[in-house]
Amino acid sequence: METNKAKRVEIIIEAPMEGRLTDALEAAGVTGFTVLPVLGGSGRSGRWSREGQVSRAGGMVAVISIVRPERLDGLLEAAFKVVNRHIGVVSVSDCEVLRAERF
Amino acid sequence: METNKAKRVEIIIEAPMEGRLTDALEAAGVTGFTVLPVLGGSGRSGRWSREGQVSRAGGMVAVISIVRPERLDGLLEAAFKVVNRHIGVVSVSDCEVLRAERF
Amino acid sequence: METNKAKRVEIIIEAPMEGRLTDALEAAGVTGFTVLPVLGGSGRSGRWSREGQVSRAGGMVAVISIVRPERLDGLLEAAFKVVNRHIGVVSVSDCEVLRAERF
Amino acid sequence: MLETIVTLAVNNLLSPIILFFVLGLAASFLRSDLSVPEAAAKALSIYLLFAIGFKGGVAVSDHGVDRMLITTLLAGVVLSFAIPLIAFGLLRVMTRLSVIDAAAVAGHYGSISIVTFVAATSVLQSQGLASEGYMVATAAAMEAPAILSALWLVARYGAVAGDSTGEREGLLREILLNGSIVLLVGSFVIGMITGKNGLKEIESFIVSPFKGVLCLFLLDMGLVAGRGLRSARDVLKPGLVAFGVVMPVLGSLLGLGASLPIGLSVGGSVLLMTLCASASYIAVPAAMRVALPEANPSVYLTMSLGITFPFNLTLGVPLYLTLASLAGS
Amino acid sequence: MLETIVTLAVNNLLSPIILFFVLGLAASFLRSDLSVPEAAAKALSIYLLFAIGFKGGVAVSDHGVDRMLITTLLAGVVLSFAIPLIAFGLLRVMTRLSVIDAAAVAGHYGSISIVTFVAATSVLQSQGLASEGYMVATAAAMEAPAILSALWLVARYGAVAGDSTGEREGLLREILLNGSIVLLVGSFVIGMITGKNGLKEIESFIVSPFKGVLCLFLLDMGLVAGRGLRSARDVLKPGLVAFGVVMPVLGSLLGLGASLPIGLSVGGSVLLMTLCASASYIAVPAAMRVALPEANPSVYLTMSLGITFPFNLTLGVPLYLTLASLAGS
Amino acid sequence: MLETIVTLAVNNLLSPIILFFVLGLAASFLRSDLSVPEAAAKALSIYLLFAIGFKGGVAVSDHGVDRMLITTLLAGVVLSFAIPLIAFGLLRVMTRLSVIDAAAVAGHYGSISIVTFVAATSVLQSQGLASEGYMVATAAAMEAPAILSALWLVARYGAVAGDSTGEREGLLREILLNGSIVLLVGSFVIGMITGKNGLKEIESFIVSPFKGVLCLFLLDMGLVAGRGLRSARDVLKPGLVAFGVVMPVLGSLLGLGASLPIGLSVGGSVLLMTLCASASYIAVPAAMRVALPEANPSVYLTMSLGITFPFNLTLGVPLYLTLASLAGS
Ligand SMILES: Nc1ncnc2c1ncn2[C@@H]1O[C@H](COP(=O)(O)O)[C@@H](O)[C@H]1O
Ligand SMILES: Nc1ncnc2c1ncn2[C@@H]1O[C@H](COP(=O)(O)O)[C@@H](O)[C@H]1O
Ligand SMILES: Nc1ncnc2c1ncn2[C@@H]1O[C@H](COP(=O)(O)O)[C@@H](O)[C@H]1O
Ligand code: NA
Ligand code: NA
Ligand code: NA
Repeated sequence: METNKAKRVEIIIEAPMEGRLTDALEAAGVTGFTVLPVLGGSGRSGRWSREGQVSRAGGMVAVISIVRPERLDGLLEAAFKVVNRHIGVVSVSDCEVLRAERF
Repeated sequence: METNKAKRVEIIIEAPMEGRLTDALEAAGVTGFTVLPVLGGSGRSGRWSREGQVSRAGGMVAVISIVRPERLDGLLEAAFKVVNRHIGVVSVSDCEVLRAERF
Repeated sequence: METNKAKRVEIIIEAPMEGRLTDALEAAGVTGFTVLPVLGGSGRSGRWSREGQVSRAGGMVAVISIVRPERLDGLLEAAFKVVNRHIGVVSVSDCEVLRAERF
Repeated sequence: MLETIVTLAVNNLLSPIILFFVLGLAASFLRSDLSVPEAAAKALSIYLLFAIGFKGGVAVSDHGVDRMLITTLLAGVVLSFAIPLIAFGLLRVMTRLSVIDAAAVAGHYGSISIVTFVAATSVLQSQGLASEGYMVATAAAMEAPAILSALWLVARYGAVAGDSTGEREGLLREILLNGSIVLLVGSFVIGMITGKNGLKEIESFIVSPFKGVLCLFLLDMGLVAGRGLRSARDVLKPGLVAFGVVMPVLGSLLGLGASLPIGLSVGGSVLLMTLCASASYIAVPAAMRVALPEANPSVYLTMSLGITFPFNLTLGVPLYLTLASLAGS
Repeated sequence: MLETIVTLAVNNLLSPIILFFVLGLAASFLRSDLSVPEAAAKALSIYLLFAIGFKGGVAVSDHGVDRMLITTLLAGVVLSFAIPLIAFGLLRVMTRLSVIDAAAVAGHYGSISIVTFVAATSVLQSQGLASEGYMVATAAAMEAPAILSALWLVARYGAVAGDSTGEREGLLREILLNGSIVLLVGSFVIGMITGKNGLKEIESFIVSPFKGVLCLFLLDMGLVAGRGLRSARDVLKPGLVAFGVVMPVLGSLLGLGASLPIGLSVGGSVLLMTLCASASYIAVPAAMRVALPEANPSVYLTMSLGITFPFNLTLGVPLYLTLASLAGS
Repeated sequence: MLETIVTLAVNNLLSPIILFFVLGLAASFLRSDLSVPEAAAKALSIYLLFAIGFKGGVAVSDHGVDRMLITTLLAGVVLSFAIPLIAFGLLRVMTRLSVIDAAAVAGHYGSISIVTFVAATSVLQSQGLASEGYMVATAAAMEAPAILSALWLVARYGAVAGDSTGEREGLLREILLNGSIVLLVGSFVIGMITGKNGLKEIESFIVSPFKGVLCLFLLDMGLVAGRGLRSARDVLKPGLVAFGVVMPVLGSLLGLGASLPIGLSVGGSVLLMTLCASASYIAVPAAMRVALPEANPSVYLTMSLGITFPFNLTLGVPLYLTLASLAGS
């Protein structure tokens, strides 16, 4: 199958910041992303779990965006501005996509 | 640790198509995959969120399958047939796996 | 944006083993990981789905950990010991991270 | 008569059920982060289907199965098949939707919205009007046929029929065995089997808290509808909005036309009218994603959940009640 | 006597509880997409444990703690330890399961299914039979010992004991502090402390809607059991199926044998018999995944949820009731 | 007087509500895997907000809006603005928290905990004490102002104000339209509109099962609080713990001081005191993550949920009740 090179960006960020992140992505011209729920995790600020939580404060989400390589920098800059002062992890990996015209 | 090369395929697809996709994967000899829930996202058809939804129509799922490189093409063809007319994103990245005999 | 090389490890493991795995990771000095819920999947032991399940026995979770390359081996060894006798998939891919000082 | 409608409509508008729907709408328009978790919303809908199915079945076991039941079911099936054809014609005239989008929307209007049905039941109750228990079964019977009509319309009007046979294979089974139909029919049958004794055992679960649960469910529907309306503003051309109000009234008249010869009670007529007037937002959208993926979901979801559902909930049901009362007297 | 069983069984089969279980089974056999979200299913099970624990505790606070309570608890613990040994022997004779699989299955039958217990309670209620409140505590006491027997069996029969000590370390605590045991025992103790006054405060939450919630829970169990049976067809060799029916009856007889010298009421005897007859599907499977990962989960889950649970629910409990009545009179 | 407090406190400690909180705490200290799914916990909190908002609104519609209502609301707003300033000063004296951490914690204490409020209501009920229905509205009015005070404190004391304007833009709207405020106020208004008739329709959903639901919710809060305490042990310096007990008492006195001139009933005073004494754990933490991300969440969450919440629940409310009774007589 014909595939094309792209970048897969995965941003794990605090739930209360989700809206700001996705707004920033859209403002940077990134219209494609998917939000996955996160159950819990651990980092420098210790372990946490979403079980039984009512507040959004304690939770995180994972935002995945697949973009053409040339769009990566714009995306990362937008993401960085939001994540900067906040808890969060941004990683990028290479991937190949089907139906590249969609990205 | 000894690891072996493999391919990680990630397919984000509408929830009502999940069964068709996984059936197609199995028909193509891919027996290993994992389905992750998706909270929301954005694409050419706009933003959506699963919150409060009762219908499966509005939701998506992420199907991850790790396969030996030689199985990739079969997998992608099977996936493409299902995804073809539908909303969905298919991406492939290289990975290394432990316990390669399982794939 | 400045990014640094890192490894992204994805471990899909039975829910009852989650605590043992994350304890082992922490014991091996890996303090950063994120746990994602899993809806269902298929493997050598057949298809399964979390819908309607009350017991944790039937479910799995995905644990994602991003580490500096030099920490990978320690992580994999720790993970292997836990996963060894159990159902589960361990895959590693290359990635680039922002804010590398965090890893 | 106008007075009655107005009084009814005002009373209806001030019922907790409607007000919670409005609260949900308002919250989403104001972009509040109020939301009901998906699992909770699904649990609420399971509760509603379980409760109304069971109560319907008990009512039938009480009054016995007769010819009217069969006739009403058949009428429902025929209406569900027929309404999409009318809706399709109207859409092609009133809007610029493509054949595929028009067929998809039409399919929604032939099928039914169970919450609208439940809301109508509770209006009837507050008016002290009884209705036939088997109207629940009619609701179930009307869910699926409209989908077939929509697919037929697409095939008939020569739009992309590019569906691989493999895909279509499982579709019919999927439609008929849709979770909400199975739960509704299953609970109905169990209600029929266990009758009043069964009801007594679970009454305090499915009868007394029912309206409160409905309020929460409508809060959620308001949130979802508002979110849909906000993100689909561009879709809402005037012709479409007009259709979203005209079609339910037209549908209700067809329902009334069917209920009179059958001899349904006024309450029963109102329910059949409401079924015809309402548009699906659970079963049909899911089927359309599989069968007509090219159809734009934001069109049909917005029409069904954002326009027609609120219309029926607020003005439609009181109107149908007035019409049925006039026709019945 | 046969007549009584038959009448009882038929009445039982036509109760809403059983019918909703059958609906769930049927829906999953027909491959309907009906499903209960995981979070909702867990919430239902939390409700059930909370309610029966609390009510049991109130009953004990009402009647006071006596020597019979202690004896019954002890009997339960002994039975939970012993039944797996018998089950293991039977499995080695009746089936071709490996040592590990046989031990894992045996562990399930020594432990208990709380829903079966609840269903039995509701059969007792409909027969107007009282039972000892502390039977709930007995249920809790019987959850864990069987797991230890299963592990002992594996060690004894020389199967892979490859478990690293690190892993086993936390296991015992994990088993004893399993969420369902803690909630059941905790609610029981709270019920004992607050007594009738406490019950009055939350009665309309845990008493009146109980049966309705149970119906929904059994619907879900039917769905899950059906899904399991469908995907584990190959596993179901005749010997295993036979074991799934023989073992509960055998267990119930052991339970009856223990209840007579203790002097339990007929209702209490039925409950102890049901506990012995039922097989775990929450606590033990999770423990087995950790402790005996080599055991095939589809074997023990299918046996417990797909064969023995429906058997107990439909025929088993009426049978145990008949036996206990005969023995008691 | 001491006797009264003690009796009250003991009775309170033995109520099912508290005991379930303790069960949750115990389960998490013992590292049981007992847990309530996130979706279920959110559904419970939606139910509680819906029920108390609605009942408050009905109470107001019953007694009419008067000047006291306005005064009380204003007093609440002023207290919510003022308390963080006091709390901040105290924290700087009693602890070594940084300016940012101290401001964040202070913001939590100015705002309110709705569950503490509900628990106080149920203590009042058991004492047969009435209270003003609009206290619910006061609760809602007190949620947000404290957050602004916290942000002002940070700006005033020159800590990193590095927030980009873009981020701050939406913050105020987000705070005021926070889901729990919208649901509480919305249900309150709907209760006011529909009044007693509305209540009658949904009474058996929001009144009778209320306390049982509250038990489950407190079980969950115990689990979450215990988990937080376990993982934040290092954070809990003696000064902080002392603050977590001193501050609520101080707050309650401020509340009492306000309630006397307004002329609130004893019940109303207790509720205002409880609002002042309690610390937010839903709205404020979420706002702080956005507005003051540098503040350490485990400090403010542990203080609010792990120290002050249990204190208020067990000893605080009985104390405030005693104080209000003394002041009122
Ligand atoms: N190295 C990592 N790999 C994966 N997830 C991480 C990592 N570091 C942090 N996280 C996630 O980000 C959250 C906050 O991290 P921290 O700011 O380090 O406390 C954690 O609870 C994890 O969910
Ligand atoms: N570039 C992308 N990266 C990640 N997810 C995407 C991307 N594009 C689309 N999606 C997901 O696929 C869904 C449908 O996309 P679309 O067909 O473009 O509307 C979106 O709502 C996202 O959840
Ligand atoms: N190749 C694979 N790719 C992705 N997930 C897998 C794969 N193999 C197994 N899994 C996951 O691991 C679970 C257990 O696998 P198994 O031990 O093969 O039955 C499956 O149900 C899947 O959720
Ligand atoms: Na219709
Ligand atoms: Na047993
Ligand atoms: Na306060």
